[in-house]
Amino acid sequence: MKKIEAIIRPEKLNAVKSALEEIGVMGMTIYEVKGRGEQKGLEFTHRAGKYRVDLLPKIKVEVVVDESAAEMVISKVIEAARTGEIGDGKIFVTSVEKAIRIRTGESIKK
Amino acid sequence: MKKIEAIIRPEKLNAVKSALEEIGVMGMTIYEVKGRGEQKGLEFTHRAGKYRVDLLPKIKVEVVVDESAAEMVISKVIEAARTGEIGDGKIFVTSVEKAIRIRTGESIKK
Amino acid sequence: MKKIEAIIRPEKLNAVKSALEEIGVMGMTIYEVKGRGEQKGLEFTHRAGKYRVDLLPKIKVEVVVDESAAEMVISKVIEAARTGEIGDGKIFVTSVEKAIRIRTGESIKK
Amino acid sequence: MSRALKFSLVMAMIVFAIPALAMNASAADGTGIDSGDTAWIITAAALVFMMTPAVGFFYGGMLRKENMLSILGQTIIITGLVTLIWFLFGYSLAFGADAGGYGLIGSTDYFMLANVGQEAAPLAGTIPHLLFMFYQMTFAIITVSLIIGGIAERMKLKAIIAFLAIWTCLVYVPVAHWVWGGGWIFELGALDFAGGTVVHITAGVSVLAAVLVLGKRISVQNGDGDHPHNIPFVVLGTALLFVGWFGFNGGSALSSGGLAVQAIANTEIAGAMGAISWGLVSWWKLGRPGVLGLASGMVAGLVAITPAAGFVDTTGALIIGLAAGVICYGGIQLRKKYGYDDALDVFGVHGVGGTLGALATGLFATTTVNAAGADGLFYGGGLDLLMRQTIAVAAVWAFAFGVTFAVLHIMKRVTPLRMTKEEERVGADIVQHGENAYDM
Amino acid sequence: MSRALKFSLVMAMIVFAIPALAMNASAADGTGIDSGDTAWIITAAALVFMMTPAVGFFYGGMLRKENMLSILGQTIIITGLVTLIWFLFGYSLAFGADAGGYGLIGSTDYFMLANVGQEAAPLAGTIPHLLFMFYQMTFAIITVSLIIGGIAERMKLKAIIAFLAIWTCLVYVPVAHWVWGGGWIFELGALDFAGGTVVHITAGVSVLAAVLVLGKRISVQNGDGDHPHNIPFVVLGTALLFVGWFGFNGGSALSSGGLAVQAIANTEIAGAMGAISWGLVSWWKLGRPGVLGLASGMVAGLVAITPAAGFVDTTGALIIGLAAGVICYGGIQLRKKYGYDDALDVFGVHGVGGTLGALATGLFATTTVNAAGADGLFYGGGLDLLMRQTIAVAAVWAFAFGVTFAVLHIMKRVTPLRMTKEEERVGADIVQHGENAYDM
Amino acid sequence: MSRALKFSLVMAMIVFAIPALAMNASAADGTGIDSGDTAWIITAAALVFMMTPAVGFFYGGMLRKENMLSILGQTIIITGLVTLIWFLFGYSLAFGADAGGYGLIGSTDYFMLANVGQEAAPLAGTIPHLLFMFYQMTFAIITVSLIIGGIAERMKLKAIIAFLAIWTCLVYVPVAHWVWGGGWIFELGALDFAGGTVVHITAGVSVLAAVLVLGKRISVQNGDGDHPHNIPFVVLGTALLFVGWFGFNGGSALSSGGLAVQAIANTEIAGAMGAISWGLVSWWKLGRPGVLGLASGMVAGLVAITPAAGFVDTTGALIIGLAAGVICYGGIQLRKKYGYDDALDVFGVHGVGGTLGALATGLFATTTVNAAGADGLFYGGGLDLLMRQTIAVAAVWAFAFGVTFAVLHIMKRVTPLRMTKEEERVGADIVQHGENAYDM
Ligand SMILES: Nc1ncnc2c1ncn2[C@@H]1O[C@H](COP(=O)(O)OP(=O)(O)O)[C@@H](O)[C@H]1O
Ligand SMILES: Nc1ncnc2c1ncn2[C@@H]1O[C@H](COP(=O)(O)OP(=O)(O)O)[C@@H](O)[C@H]1O
Ligand SMILES: Nc1ncnc2c1ncn2[C@@H]1O[C@H](COP(=O)(O)OP(=O)(O)O)[C@@H](O)[C@H]1O
Repeated sequence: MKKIEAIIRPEKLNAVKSALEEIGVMGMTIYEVKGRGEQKGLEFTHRAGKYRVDLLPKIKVEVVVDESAAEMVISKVIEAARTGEIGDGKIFVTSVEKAIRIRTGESIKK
Repeated sequence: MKKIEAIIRPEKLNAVKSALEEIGVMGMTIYEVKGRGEQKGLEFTHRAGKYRVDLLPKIKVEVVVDESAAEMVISKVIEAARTGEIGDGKIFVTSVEKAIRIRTGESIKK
Repeated sequence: MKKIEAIIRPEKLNAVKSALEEIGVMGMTIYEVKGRGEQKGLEFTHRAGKYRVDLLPKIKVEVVVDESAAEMVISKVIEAARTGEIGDGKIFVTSVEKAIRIRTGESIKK
Repeated sequence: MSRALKFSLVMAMIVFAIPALAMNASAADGTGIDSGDTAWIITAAALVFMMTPAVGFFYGGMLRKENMLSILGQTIIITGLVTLIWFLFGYSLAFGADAGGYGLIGSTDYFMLANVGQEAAPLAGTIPHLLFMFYQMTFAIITVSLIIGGIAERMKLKAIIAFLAIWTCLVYVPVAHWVWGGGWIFELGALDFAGGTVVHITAGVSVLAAVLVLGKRISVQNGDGDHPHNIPFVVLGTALLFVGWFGFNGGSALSSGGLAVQAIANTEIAGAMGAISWGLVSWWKLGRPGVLGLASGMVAGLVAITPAAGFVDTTGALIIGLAAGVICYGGIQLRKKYGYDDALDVFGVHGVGGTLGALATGLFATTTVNAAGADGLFYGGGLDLLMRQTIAVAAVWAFAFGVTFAVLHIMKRVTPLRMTKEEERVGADIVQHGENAYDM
Repeated sequence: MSRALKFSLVMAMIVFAIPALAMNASAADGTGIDSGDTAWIITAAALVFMMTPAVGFFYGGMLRKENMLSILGQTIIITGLVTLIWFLFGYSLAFGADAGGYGLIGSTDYFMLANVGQEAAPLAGTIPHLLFMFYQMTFAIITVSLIIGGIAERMKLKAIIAFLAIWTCLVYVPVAHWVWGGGWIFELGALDFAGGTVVHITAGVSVLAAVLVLGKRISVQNGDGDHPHNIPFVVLGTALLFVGWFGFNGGSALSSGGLAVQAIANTEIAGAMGAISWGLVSWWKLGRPGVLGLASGMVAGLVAITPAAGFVDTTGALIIGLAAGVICYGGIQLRKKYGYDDALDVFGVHGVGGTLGALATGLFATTTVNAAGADGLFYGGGLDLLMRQTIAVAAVWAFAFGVTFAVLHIMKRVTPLRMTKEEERVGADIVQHGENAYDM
Repeated sequence: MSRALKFSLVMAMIVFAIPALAMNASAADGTGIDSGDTAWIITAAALVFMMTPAVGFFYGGMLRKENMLSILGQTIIITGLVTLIWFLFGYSLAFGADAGGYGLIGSTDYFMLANVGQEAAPLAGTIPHLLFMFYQMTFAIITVSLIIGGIAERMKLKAIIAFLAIWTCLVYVPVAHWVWGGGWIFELGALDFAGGTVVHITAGVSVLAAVLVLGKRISVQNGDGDHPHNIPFVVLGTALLFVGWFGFNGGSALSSGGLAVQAIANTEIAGAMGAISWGLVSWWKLGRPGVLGLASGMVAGLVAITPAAGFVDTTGALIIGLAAGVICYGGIQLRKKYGYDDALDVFGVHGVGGTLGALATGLFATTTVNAAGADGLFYGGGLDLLMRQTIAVAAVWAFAFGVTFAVLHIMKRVTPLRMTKEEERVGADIVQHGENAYDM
């Protein structure tokens, strides 16, 4: 199975969720993270001036799916999370050796 | 080494911690996440009605252990975290290429 | 590509960030986690006594880089995050199969 | 209603409502200012002033965290804006002697607070005029602040500011004159002790008009509206509102004594009963009493008692409070039924609750409690008072709705009212203020 | 104590405690109501009312976040519940003329607040009766609210509501009558200025009884009890409590003047000294003064000065405050030693602190401060007052403990008192209210 | 200024500022205590007391979360510390009769509050002496609390405590005596209604001196200083400060009546205008009005009106408020320009704003508002008052700066003032108190 980790803009979470629902992917885990990439932060206002925050709030959506579904998930996420501006985020794919459902104790195949 | 990521009910954290202590596993990292799976959310009360939250608070317990200990850890976690109801969570196992102790800079073999 | 996950002391984040900037590594994702390792927690004061918290706030810095840069990143992180005391943290290295930039949809090679 | 009747009403108010105190003061010195009355009304004004940030926490906690600061920031901006308007001409047009005798608007006598000083207030003879002005100003500020909860999470900041400035001038100031400043509703003899019509109906009904013009938030369009991010802040806001309401209703006696105390006891009882009945309804309907609901029930009870506080007895207050919890619970269902996007149910709670209270005054008012009031239907007064209350309610409803609807429609042609979709998703805090509420 | 003595005590109180004011008022008009006294007691009542949500934040911040709302929600429910009880019969049974002359319970004269209006209060001649009733009601509400901190994180909501309703009727109302309403402790001549016995001992000791019946929380059974989730909220609660306490102690003079001021100055001094001594003890014992400890020290000082506030001078207040910080610090050790699960140390702080204050009144009281009081052991009064204080304390301890213990034992047979283990782990917010405090 | 002039000033103050009230009271009874005046000043003192925790939230929210508790804890410690100092000798040295007639320090008459009781206060004849003492104590507490925002996030707790204790004795107490206690600035005839020099200049300028001695925080050295962790708490603090300021400025009339009301209306107007002008400047400069800026503007307006509140009319207040928003915005730029590390701009807001207000009093004061005041430059008074104001400002600047600088330099030789680098990185909450603010 594959673990797909997509780091996206927080305001895109709902769009990504809906996009995945469309293809029947319900299971997911969400992390509130902070990130920096090519988008080198954002300017915030202070009392009487600005300051730069280089770590911006991001959301990581983590979905573990069968290998066969991975490409589909990736393209759906890209479609939903893209604005075309710097800061859209990254997707990382890793391999999961085993997935187990705690409720039953059995391994998940699909 | 293996990385075992268990996504569990928040109220089960203490039980899981104790279960792992029993087999001598002290090292772990905890994430507060939100998740959705077969348990499709929960109903919350609002001022004068209900609303559904489909992403529920979960805890991810991450333990990196030697391959030999992995099975033991998994079965202990399942035992401690299971209620038998939908929403008990999942365990994902991945392979870790290298683990290093920052304090000493040396690789951990186990 | 490699994913380097460093679990460090929160107060060391700025130092690690600067150290990585020095070698041109800007991209990173930060998680606020809690952890326990050989450092078996800390004593906190309560109203009229102490209590032990065994899960301490930690920061996980996650950097995905080209294999060639991995060693450099690891040694930089160790250098910046080390105090020599128990609780300095761990680094875990895993393999990333694919990394994609959402903005463009293309795979990242370097 | 004849001039003569009006005159006697005013006299009655002066003679009965604050007799002991007036005597007390005049006995003591020549200015007529009473130190005890002044002490209480200063305190009351400070309490009402506190209600504006309180409403910020009450509202803000119910929104998602990306819009928390926009609400808090707006309460500060409103404090500045309304203070300026009130100083320049608002107070004068609301509480200056009626211009032309049509009962529609006040005079220019007090522009820039000219002639408003430390001497006794024309409408409250035992406290300084400046205090009466300030006390009324805190009402104007909180009323305008109530609105932002309904239209939350979608408007551009500049449009909000322009709208609220216009609204203060075209809705609040005239209605305050009509009801309290000697205008036509005052003459009519309709009763509004502390602002059922002036405050809660104007704000609640205007929100209804506003959201019809503005349309729904993107999140609500996607069926994803309610995400209270910090319910403890909602409870904090409720607590400060409740305490503030003692100043709001109790201070409306404009003196320290039996009438103020009656209003305060009624206020507490109605607020507490609103929580009970709302809690029971939601226990029955939802299986559990939510804390958000309990807090909303308190506010509903407080809203409903506002116009009645100084005219009904404690049993009346108990019944009004209990009714408010149930009826405002129902008021919120209206939104669900008709699908307008009143984000924090300003209409459902303040519009509906204010209307309930104004009409209930026609039922429960009794002259045993306040000789300057009247007897309602249940206290031997027949339908007379109820009719007057109904006319006042209908007029203020129509006026507030109409003006707000028209103003926003005209504004819409001149300038974009709403943020872009993208901005709405990101949230007003970053977009309008360049800040995140929390970095924790 | 003879009827005659009682009579002269009452007279002394009326004649000495508020003489100037009474004169002032009666000079001015016929009703006897003084605008300045009324202004202050209204304000004081509002401040005491604010203590209930304040205690919600003080307690809630010390719990884990999964139980925050349950505490805040309970403060709202208690406000509703006790208001209703007080309105219906509570006030009457506590402050109505003694029924039968046994000094045990009041009469039914004021049921549904009949005969409680804007005229002067029988027990406080310069303020309206309705204000006296309301002021006393805020005391009942806050006292009941104190209890929930001790029994937190385990009971079913329905059981909590039933228990607190019964407790209000069977413990608070009688003890209020005994001490303040003209009952037997009043007759005895024991002094309790603002509620050492009536408020703090009843609440604190009842918690002790309650947790013995209820047993420990699952988390504590697993050795994992203390997880304050939001200490800034604890400090916020402390701050609002402290300010509220000025109304609590200062308002207990039932007038505005020297006595109120004495009580307030003493209150501030004792609260501040409690923080210092608690801070020093924990610095010494733990190596650092925790902020939770500093806040608790303030509360301990405030609790201990409560019964003494209007009877001791500022030096007495200083000593009582310093002692409170040390002794209540010790009070908390009792829990650790004996292992009962008083979640937020209501017994350790309020039970112990209230007892300390009540006894210290027997040591430090002086008639130079309050002619209606008495002289304590250190001020030339001998053991007389100390004896009376001891009797009052012992009686209220026994009564509160016994009734609470019995009530909960009986309830236990009829209905389950505790949540299931699973529910306790999930937390009361979700289980009882269907809400999470934060979504951040 | 001659003794005679001084005498007539004092007499004028007594005769004009509180005439009606004095009459009222004296008409009524022999003690001179007025129940209305007492009611208001008790309330005012409670409000000022609340400003200390308020400043804790205002400051703490602007820091990173690892230092939140240290600020809140310090406000508690300061409350204890200053109460003790004030009780033992502080009040006596500040407000006791001038020792030796040099106008430098008060006498020892009131050591341990001897002779400070329920009788009328020497400096305020219609309220109890104990109330005057308590009211002044709340000023001392809040002034010392202002300082901790500037030196935040770096000092050792023991050093902070020692420094603040010394500062209270060597700076606050003398300056309070000079300006309000009958000392040389009082004699000079400089006006300071509620503490432009005594409170804001002493605190603001001392912070400037302190940070020069202490040096920058590690985080600022690394160019990483500003991380407000909880802006809603900043707004909460601002709201409570604003309400508290009504007590601060309004209570400084030391009576309930026209003058108190004038001060309060001016306070509201200036605070509101400060928010507007600061908001506009930052909109213009930064493209958006931040909520932190809006809140800071309010505080700037409040600071600036403080010395003028009881001497100027509402138009004067409006102008001073508008000016404060702009000038204090500029005050903060100073820090950026000169690079000293005044963490929360205590100098930029309080130092600069207090100076602005003190000088503006020389421009806008008018005897039509307060006969005991004087006429400023714009109200026909010529340069006379402005000169006196300038002398007072300059003297207090020099004194506060010099003493603070010297004290910290000496302390530095005796004991380490700063935490270690490592400790600073970890944050004061864990290091000094062993606590985390949040566990969420
Ligand atoms: N090399 C990396 N390792 C880990 N996380 C990264 C890396 N690069 C980017 N990220 C994460 O992705 C987010 C978006 O990346 P960014 O470079 O800003 O977007 P874009 O790809 O559109 O330029 C970052 O905030 C960070 O959380
Ligand atoms: N495919 C998945 N990818 C990532 N996380 C998942 C996935 N499925 C489930 N999870 C995580 O596991 C949690 C529990 O899953 P759920 O399906 O509700 O439990 P159960 O396996 O008992 O039915 C979810 O809330 C989510 O965080
Ligand atoms: N086996 C492990 N699996 C997952 N996380 C671990 C493991 N061991 C340590 N950690 C993480 O690393 C952090 C620091 O580890 P610790 O053992 O305290 O430091 P040190 O290596 O200096 O002794 C822990 O708080 C935890 O978050």
